[in-house]
Amino acid sequence: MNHDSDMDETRTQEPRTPRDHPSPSAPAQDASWEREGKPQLSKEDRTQGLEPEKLRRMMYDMLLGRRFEEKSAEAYALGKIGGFCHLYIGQEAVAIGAIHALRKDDYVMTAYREHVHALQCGVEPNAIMAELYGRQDGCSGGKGGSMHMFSAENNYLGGHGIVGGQIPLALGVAWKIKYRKEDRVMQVYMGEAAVNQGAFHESLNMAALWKLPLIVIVENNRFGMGTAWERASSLYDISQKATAYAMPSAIADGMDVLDMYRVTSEAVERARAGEGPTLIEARTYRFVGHSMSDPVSGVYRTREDVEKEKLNDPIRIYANLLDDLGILSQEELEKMDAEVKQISEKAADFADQSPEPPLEELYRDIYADENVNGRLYFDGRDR
Amino acid sequence: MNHDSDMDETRTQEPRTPRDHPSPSAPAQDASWEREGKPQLSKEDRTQGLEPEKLRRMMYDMLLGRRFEEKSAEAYALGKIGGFCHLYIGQEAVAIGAIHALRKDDYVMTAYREHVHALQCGVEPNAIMAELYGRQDGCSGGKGGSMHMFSAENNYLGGHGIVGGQIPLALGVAWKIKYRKEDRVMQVYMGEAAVNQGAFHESLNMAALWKLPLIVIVENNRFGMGTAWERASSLYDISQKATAYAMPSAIADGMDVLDMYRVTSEAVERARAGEGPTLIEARTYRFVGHSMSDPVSGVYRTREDVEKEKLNDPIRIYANLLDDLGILSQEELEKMDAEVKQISEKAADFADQSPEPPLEELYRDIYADENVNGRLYFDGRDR
Amino acid sequence: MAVITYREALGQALAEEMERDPDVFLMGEEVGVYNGAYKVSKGLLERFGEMRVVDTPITELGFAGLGVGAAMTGIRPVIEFMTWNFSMLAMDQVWNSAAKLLSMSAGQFKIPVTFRGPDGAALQLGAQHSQALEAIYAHFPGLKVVVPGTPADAKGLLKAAIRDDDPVCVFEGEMLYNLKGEVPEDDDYVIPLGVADLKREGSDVSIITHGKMIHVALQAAAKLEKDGIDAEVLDLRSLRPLDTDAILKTVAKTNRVVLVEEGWPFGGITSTVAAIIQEEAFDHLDAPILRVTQADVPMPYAKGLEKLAKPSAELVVEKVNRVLYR
Amino acid sequence: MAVITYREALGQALAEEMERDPDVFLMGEEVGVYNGAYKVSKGLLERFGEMRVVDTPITELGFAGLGVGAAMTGIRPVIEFMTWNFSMLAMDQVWNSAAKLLSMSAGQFKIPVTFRGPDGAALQLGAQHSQALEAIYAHFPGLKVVVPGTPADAKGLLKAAIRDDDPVCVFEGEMLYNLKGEVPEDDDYVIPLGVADLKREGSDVSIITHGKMIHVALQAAAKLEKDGIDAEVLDLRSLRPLDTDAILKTVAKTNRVVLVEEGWPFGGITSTVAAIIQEEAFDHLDAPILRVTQADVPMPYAKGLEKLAKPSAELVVEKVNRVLYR
Ligand SMILES: Cc1ncc(C[n+]2csc(CCOP(=O)(O)OP(=O)(O)O)c2C)c(N)n1
Ligand SMILES: Cc1ncc(C[n+]2csc(CCOP(=O)(O)OP(=O)(O)O)c2C)c(N)n1
Ligand SMILES: [Mg+2]
Ligand SMILES: [Mg+2]
Repeated sequence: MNHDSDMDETRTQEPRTPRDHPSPSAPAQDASWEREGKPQLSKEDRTQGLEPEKLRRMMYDMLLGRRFEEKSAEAYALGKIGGFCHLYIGQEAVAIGAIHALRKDDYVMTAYREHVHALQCGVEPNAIMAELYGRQDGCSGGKGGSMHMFSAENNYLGGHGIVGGQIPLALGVAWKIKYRKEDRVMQVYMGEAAVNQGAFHESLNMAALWKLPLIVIVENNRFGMGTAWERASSLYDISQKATAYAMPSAIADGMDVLDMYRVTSEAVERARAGEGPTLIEARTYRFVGHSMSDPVSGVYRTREDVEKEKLNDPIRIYANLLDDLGILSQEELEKMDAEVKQISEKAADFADQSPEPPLEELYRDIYADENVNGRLYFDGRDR
Repeated sequence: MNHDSDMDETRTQEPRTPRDHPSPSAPAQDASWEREGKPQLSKEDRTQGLEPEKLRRMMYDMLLGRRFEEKSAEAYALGKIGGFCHLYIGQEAVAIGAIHALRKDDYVMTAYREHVHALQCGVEPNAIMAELYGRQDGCSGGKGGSMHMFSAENNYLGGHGIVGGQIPLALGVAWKIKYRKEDRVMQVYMGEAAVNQGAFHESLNMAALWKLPLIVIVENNRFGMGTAWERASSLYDISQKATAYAMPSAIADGMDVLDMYRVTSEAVERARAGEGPTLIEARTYRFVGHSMSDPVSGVYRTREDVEKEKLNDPIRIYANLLDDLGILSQEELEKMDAEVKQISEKAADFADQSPEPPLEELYRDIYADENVNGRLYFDGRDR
Repeated sequence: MAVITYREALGQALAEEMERDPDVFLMGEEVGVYNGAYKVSKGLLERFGEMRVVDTPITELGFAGLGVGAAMTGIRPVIEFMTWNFSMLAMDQVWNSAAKLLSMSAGQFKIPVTFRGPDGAALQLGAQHSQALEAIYAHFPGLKVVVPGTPADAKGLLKAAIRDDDPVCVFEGEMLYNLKGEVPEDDDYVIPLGVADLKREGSDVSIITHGKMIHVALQAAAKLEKDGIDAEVLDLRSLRPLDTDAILKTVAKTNRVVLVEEGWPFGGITSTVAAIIQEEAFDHLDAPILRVTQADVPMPYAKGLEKLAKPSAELVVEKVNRVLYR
Repeated sequence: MAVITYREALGQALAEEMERDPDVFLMGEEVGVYNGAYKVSKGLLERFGEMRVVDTPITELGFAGLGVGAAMTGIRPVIEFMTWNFSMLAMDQVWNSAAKLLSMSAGQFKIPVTFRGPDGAALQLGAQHSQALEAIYAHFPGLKVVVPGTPADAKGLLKAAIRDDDPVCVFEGEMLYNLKGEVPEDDDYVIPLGVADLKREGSDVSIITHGKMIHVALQAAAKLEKDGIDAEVLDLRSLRPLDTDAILKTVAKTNRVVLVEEGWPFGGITSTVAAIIQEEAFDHLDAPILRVTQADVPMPYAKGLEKLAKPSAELVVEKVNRVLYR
């Protein structure tokens, strides 16, 4: 697949008509699936009239995400980072394109594959890396780790480890926006495997019923751990699941940051206009293992599969486009790359120097206030 | 609405195309909603070539259900029956038509509005009434009550009180049928409000994914307690929710026992042929309150609403048809009615005379066997 | 003070707090048009409108999570479970989200949500509808748990729960809704969480309990009085925080303890309180601490069996006699 | 006897029981193609095929219920929770269906389902992935609960669980999977549920525990030995049924007790065992029963905090010294 020469256009946003005979499993036979139905646009039109500055910024953000996570992987291998650690490498265009369609006061929430979402919301690379290291200067004070980053000041709402668990929470935030009559939207991300959870279904129904400003972005990277989507769902097309809730939906090319931007922008506009939620299926691919302990390829997909998908690297696709359009030259790109690499290095240094949380932290922030009228803890706090 | 003069035909069983602009709430403005799309059939064709004996049996079964429950309501008013008690009055055509499409070795499971399902599966009226009375001869030994009837010998699998809770259980039974390569099907019932539960979604996906012989019958009586369906779901047409699972579905007229029979028969055939599950939306109405403590009409529906719907009494509709076809005269019907009334009376007498479960029963059947290797109970069994 | 029912006291608490703070809203099944399955929210929809008294689809997991997410971003949901039995579907959101978000975010996100609803067995509702679940909620650090047993406590504790910045679970007694009692009319009548209440003073034995069971304990105390035994009845009211001072005080006074709870014994409230007392007041105990709980079985439907399965004043009396070695 | 890992012991138990009984099958997330998230089911898909080793969508509530329904009609599912943390989504099916169907049907439907998976904290997985949940399962009558701490126990108890006609929850130790030990090769090596095991004999104090914590207890015992203290370590192995005889025997022998568990203290296993001991062996106790549990907080991610939050041999030694009044 070669996106550079693609012409695209926004896909239908209204509920789509399912195929007459939906085939329960229609796995991609080759990498061209994300083009299916993606209209052809000229290179110029793909940029949607965005300022070169913004277009370059998207490049910068994707590169930073990539380099930052590569650095994290290194630190993980050195034992500096513990626990589970899920990288986003290959999927960067999804969150970066979609979050570029937001304003600073909009909210974002996601699952455990979250470093890039946090970065994109404005959380400092230093604070994210320190969190990965479990240090005091981490964005969750070292208490959350890779899966539970938070930043109230950036409206970044985490960081959730139970598959599908963030969806009802995000529904609640969207409810709050409506309740307080705020001009904001709530973006919630999940892997495609979360779509099978009851939480997804219950939440989408309520979001649509009450027309809440919720933008549901399914990052369909085709696998939930080692389970291919077609082995987990009787319907292949996730965007069509929106019909069950009379909710508008769209497929976005999750390897194309501009396509993500465009599709999400429409959803955001609808949400702001009080027209309710949208389900976006972002078709993407993870170039790395599920988590650090999972090999890149193995029993559930071959090395060749991954190599083939890597031809669609969202960063390369976008770099080529910007180069062709004369917005970002190869040289400028390399300079940018050096810059984000340095930021990542510095973040690791910062994290290394940040202290471990002091042991008194153990009983802090369990409750909002330490209730003096009785015992809140039952171990006598004997540590 | 007057069904007698209707001509009907089986509706599409393949996944239906949702409307272009699904309207989130399309409540029935009048009672004609269940006719929408119901093809016209001659009276003769409505009987699907069934033997007069079977046609009369359906009448008998509906009448028995009605009279039995009227008797139960009486007993409840006298304090003979305790707890929650949910009557099926108005909805009889649904379970009776659908269970007539089964063989004796097929399975049935439902929620808490279950007396008629149990009856129809062959559980003795005496045993059901004794269960309602909480007596030893009850079909659950008095331990289950109105919401938890069971009959292993009749493949009647209960009787479940958590809204939606029976759906995964039924999925498991359907799985067992496939696992053991049995020539059986599993029929599971639920109220329309259960459709919003995550359990529904998770189960339908697995049933479709694995092509299990599961027949999902949604008894859409338009209210979950006091909540009208259109206030609980963003999509009005339940049958269309099947598109999310690439599952065949149909709407059946839940006030027409023969329509229920026909639609269900097709689903049963498909299940037996190994073609997997079907979702059936049975459009019906409850003529009584949600449970014995809920008035028939009140804040959520008017007396006039109910009176209007009662014109569609499934028993009267069917009685007229059988009369017109010369299969069951008014006189024969009255004889039949006397008979089922007597059965209901006798069941009440039987229940009255059945002993309370002895107090030793308290610790019986908590575990399959009383494990001698340690304490299973933690109250010292000091009662 | 007005004499009102437990149900009305809860309704008052809701109305007053909604009046006081526009960020407080009530959400759950049938709370609006239907006025609440148990009529606790009667009249609130009319008074506060559809955004503040919200009927939900039957989706416990979904709307419990909604409450947590809304609380996370600053409003104060009161989430009603029609009964706590149905909360089993929502536990993931209560235990994995509500109880942990403050800690995981190192204090960035407070979760001022209240979960409430009737708890425990009513009459002949069968195994799935007759469970007292406060013990497994109190198991989880990050949550607070209160169990009012009287109309006044119902009002004061629910108001405190709504004003509290942590997730608080309020376990109401399904059988108490019609109970009448004096209730202060003060808009700021708030009972601080974590303060037990001596429902009866006595000197011979301490009966420690909570919720609906205080009435069983008081009945037992009345019976015992006829036998010349003077029982003290301590109502915990709040399980997390737990008023250990009050517990240790009554133990030091009577030296004999019977614990009573509506739920099951394994991992119940009584087992925790017994473990605490024997640890912290070992030398004050003149007899083993005995417990009365629900029979350790799923609740049967039949009237007689159900009665037998529930804790009774007779069982309490029997255990009291045993701790008095009579 | 072969020396194999805890993981292999579980795999053997599964394979042997599947070989023995065609009605036994394994279902859960990633159990097949991926060979199990923790590789417990390695090779089973290849050996037994797709109907007997079944990968599910991520739908804990759905497939747990599937297991119960299948068991209800006569086959014997083994349902794997990738970890017990995720079982919070499925509790309704385990507690309201599996635990109650036999009783509600007056014995008509046995539920021979096994739920299993890793439990408790591993290393730095954070609050949502680090919970020891056996206590809240053991709360519910109708369930059986076992917690193997060694490879041999893992095999023997899992086999017993699968053969049992009741729902049995098997809590495996995520940190134990690589632990090696001798395991009998006998196909019928089954450890009856409800039989505790003395992991170390001693005379000065009884440390009573289960699961992963037996290793902490044994470490503490080794340290204490250097101080001349001879600790007995009783491994409960099974929580429901609970081997009260073995508990009372060791208490009668040493008269001093420290209880250890991985989970939280409120409503935990240790609180129940403490309540039972003080009730049934009051006169045998020379000191209050002390407990060591996880710190009563959601598990923090940072390495040092996590370590501090977990029960440790040091804490056990400290409490032993206290019950010995040293
Ligand atoms: C409720 C629950 N079940 C299981 C898990 C274990 N688990 C973590 S990630 C994952 C796969 C999720 O896949 P997907 O939603 O597609 O997201 P991706 O990892 O591909 O981003 C699983 C099974 C979990 N965290 N929560
Ligand atoms: C999980 C759960 N939530 C709530 C309830 C209380 N409840 C019992 S029946 C009911 C309404 C169900 O309506 P529907 O599914 O349409 O069935 P119907 O009563 O109309 O037959 C509710 C809310 C319950 N039993 N279980
Ligand atoms: Mg995925
Ligand atoms: Mg209904």
